[in-house]
Amino acid sequence: MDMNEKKVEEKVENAQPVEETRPELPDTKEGRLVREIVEKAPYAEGSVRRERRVEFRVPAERIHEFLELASEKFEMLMQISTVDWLKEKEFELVYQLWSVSEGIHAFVRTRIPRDDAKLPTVMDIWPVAETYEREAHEFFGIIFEGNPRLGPFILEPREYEKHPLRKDFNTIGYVKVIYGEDFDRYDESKTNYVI
Amino acid sequence: MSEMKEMRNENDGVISYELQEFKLFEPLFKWARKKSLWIVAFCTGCGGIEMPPLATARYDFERFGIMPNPAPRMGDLFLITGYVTPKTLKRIIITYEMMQDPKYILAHGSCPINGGVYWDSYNVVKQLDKYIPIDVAIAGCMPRAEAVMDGIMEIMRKIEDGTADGWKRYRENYEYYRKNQDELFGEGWREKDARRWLAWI
Amino acid sequence: MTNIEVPKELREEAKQHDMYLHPIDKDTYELFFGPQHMATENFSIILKMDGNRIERAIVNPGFLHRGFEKLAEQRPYFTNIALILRICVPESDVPENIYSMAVDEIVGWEVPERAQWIRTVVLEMARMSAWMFWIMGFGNEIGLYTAGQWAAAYRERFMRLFEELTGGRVYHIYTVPGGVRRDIPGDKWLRQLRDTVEYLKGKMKDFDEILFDNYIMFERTEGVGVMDRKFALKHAVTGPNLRATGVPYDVRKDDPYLYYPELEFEVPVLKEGDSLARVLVRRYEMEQDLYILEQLLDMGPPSGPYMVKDARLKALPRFKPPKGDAYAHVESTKGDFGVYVVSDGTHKPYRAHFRGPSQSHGVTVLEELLKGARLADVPVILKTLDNCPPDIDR
Amino acid sequence: MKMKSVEKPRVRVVGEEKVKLKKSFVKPWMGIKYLFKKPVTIKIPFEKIEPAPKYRGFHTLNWKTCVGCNFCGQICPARAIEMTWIEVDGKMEKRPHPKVDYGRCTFCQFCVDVCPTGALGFTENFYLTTGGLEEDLELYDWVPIHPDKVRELNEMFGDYRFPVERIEKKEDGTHIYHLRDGSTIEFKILGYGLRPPAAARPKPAAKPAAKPAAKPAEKKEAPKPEAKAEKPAEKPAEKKE
Repeated sequence: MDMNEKKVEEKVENAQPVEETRPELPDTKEGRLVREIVEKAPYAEGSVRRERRVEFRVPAERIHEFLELASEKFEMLMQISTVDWLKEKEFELVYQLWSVSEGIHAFVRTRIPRDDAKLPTVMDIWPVAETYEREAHEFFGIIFEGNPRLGPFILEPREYEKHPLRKDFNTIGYVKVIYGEDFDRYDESKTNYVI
Repeated sequence: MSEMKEMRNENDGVISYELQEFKLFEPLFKWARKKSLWIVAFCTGCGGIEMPPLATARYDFERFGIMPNPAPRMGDLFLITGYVTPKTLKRIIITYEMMQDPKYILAHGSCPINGGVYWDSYNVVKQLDKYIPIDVAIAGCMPRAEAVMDGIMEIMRKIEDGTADGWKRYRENYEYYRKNQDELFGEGWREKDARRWLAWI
Repeated sequence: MTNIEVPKELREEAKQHDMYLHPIDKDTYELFFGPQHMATENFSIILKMDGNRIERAIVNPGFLHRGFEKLAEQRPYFTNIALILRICVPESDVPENIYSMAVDEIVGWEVPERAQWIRTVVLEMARMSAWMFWIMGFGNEIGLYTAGQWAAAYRERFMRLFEELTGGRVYHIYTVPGGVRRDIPGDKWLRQLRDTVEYLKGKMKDFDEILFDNYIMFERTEGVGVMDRKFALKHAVTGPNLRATGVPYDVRKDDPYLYYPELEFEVPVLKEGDSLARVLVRRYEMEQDLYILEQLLDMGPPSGPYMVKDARLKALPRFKPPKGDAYAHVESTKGDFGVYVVSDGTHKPYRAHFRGPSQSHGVTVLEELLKGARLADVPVILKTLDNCPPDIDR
Repeated sequence: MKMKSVEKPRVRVVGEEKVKLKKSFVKPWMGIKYLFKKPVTIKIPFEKIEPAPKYRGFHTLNWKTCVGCNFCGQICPARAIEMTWIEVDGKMEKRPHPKVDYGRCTFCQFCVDVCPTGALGFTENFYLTTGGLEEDLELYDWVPIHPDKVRELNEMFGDYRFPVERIEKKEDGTHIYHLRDGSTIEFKILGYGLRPPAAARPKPAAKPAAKPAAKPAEKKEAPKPEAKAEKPAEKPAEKKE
């Protein structure tokens, strides 16, 4: 995973000159939009991925502030994707925003520590975030402060406590415990598989 | 499995399902059961998508007197149309127990037999026949509509033979099934969970 | 077997537990809608009723949860195609396509023209068959069974075409990263497709007559489940439901993919935002899809390979894309269907997160729209939102 | 993804004037004309429709050309395939053959796509209906048989049923496939996995190289879940080819 860290650093290095010397951003609608938002929110790093895809990196403590600002341009919150970087002991949350007026998709990335996973809710900006946050809470155990409905949603209480989408959740071990060792009806050692 | 067989031997001849007075009419009853299979309209997985073509003009299983019916009390045939999650299985068991005897189960596809593509999923029941008895299983993922029709024909044939005895097995080996269900859901799940859905429990 | 006497203390406890209370002395009561109900398809809503009006609705999904995202992390890239398409059963090509598009973007593959053409045709056919499925469900919910019978029969034509093209009836497992798995079976198949499109174009008039012009349909849907533009945007409503509130957002127009930039079609928009508007928008899109298929057939499949040429594809189970992530989305009949794939350079995806349109339609939007609705409107609202529970559960 | 630039707006937004309809009492009655049309129903026990050519049905396997490389087992999303060591007429097959579990299989046929020698194939057969008892469900787990035999059976019966009617299992691992035409295929399953099974090891004199490695390898395989256990196992297969 250290490779990945390097990559992140590289990206940050790429992004920083972009921030300081503005002309680095391409003079397209994406570039103009990123520039406009980064001017208002200097704590965020913005970059253009490709046509119709932009990317922001925001520190976790200012995520609500940033999303409130971004919601003027990006009307819709499509999804909150959580990535569990186990080796870095961090959760990466990617807020997928879509701008209907501009036709641009934005990734707003933020990282929070794995053992103290807390974030402010964005329900007040986009009410639909309630569902996404309930889901992220259920599968990863992230606590969104201010969301009243966190709890078992899709899963039943037994699985809910395990937060099954975390990387340290051992699926096959759990399956053997719950559904019995003989879940292989024709049980043989099947260890030589990719899956 | 061995436990099951022992139990069956113990109970042999103890429970009788046919009323002795009407024994003469038993072939007539079998014919009537065969020709009026009502399906409990409870689609439990991907296979539910093959139900509409079966029920409508193209395959039209109403030709055989089969009809989807929302009320489990009037149902004869329970189609397990695909994988079953524990959350659904609770409802399936309650619905199955609400159905009147005789009742039959047709399991679709790979998933109820041995887990299917979800063999390592934490939320899919692997072998359904541990929890409720299956009368007929059909292969496929998903089974084609023709294969489902074939399964229904097989059930009809079995009803005529008297070999569609899943409901008898469920009665005779109730302890076995109940034990497995309790192992999966935890003791007292009926009292805890099912009372939410069913006022009279 | 279920004759269990409820002890008194349990009844007391149930009374404290206000969600599952069944008081008889009050006017309000609880109603469990689903999962054993034809309209909900494995999806349950707890309705707090006041007479015939719904005071509050609580959505209870999760009957179809299989943990796709966990399973996708445990399987190699190509193998995942056989798995993730089960997320959206009525149009199983959509998850295949978005996943393939995302992986293509991570790898940086230029998908051959022919494969792009085939993918576009497959997506449009999937849309058509999903429309037919929707007509069937919707017709049945409002009591117009004839339209449903027809639609289910017409859908079989597309099923047959899919079967010949892909080898599968419902689950096609056809689009893979880098292209498609099989070539078009020949000119006969194209002719059959054109025949089907022509045939359905003729049938659209009959559908209009029996369903969309029908007085009963208007009465059942007009003014039911109204949402406005602002509400729709805040709740991330997409697809026909959004277009029925006056926002002309269509992924095929605003974030074009595959062959769509070369195609000509119309995006219908209505302002009312009620169930009727949603139905009419869908009806118009159906016509447009037939028109798109016709255009694609007029263009004809471009020549060339149908799969990208790459040495890495020789060892298919161990195919490793570079590190990176990508988001891809397409317009499905239900709305904007997206996926976010993260690759960490190994042969399995690090994370694949799906965004089903029903995640917003089926939970917050449904709960809001059901407030104050009548009980008989529940199936209408469910079907006009085109809620698909597996999207929510995954 | 290649993105083509859009020169002129090909996509138009249309509003009420085109989309709106007028409600009507009379028009629904036009559906009556369908009373006089031919029904689309397929009357199944009497009529039948053929599955499309190359419909993804049950597998076939040419035992002669199968090299036991386990590519099929690796690509399988359901882990339905396991390599099986088989003894036919008292002679052990040189390489293991895949055994397919239809309680797992999703009929994606990725296994057929990756098969390097084309030994694994598929037919259009898709009917397999059994009872729900444990012994009935054993039919769902088989080593596929030769495509020619399946085709012969299809021609004989004219339907697309599973070629095997009953699988008889004996204590010593002998499996007898009772095919639909009454003929039988008899073989003995010695063991599973990529390494030759312990019981059969004295027998294959053709493979002295694998002999010493076999025993420790088998023990090692169990704890190691992934790549490491695989690589040594794959290589001999490639060398053989």
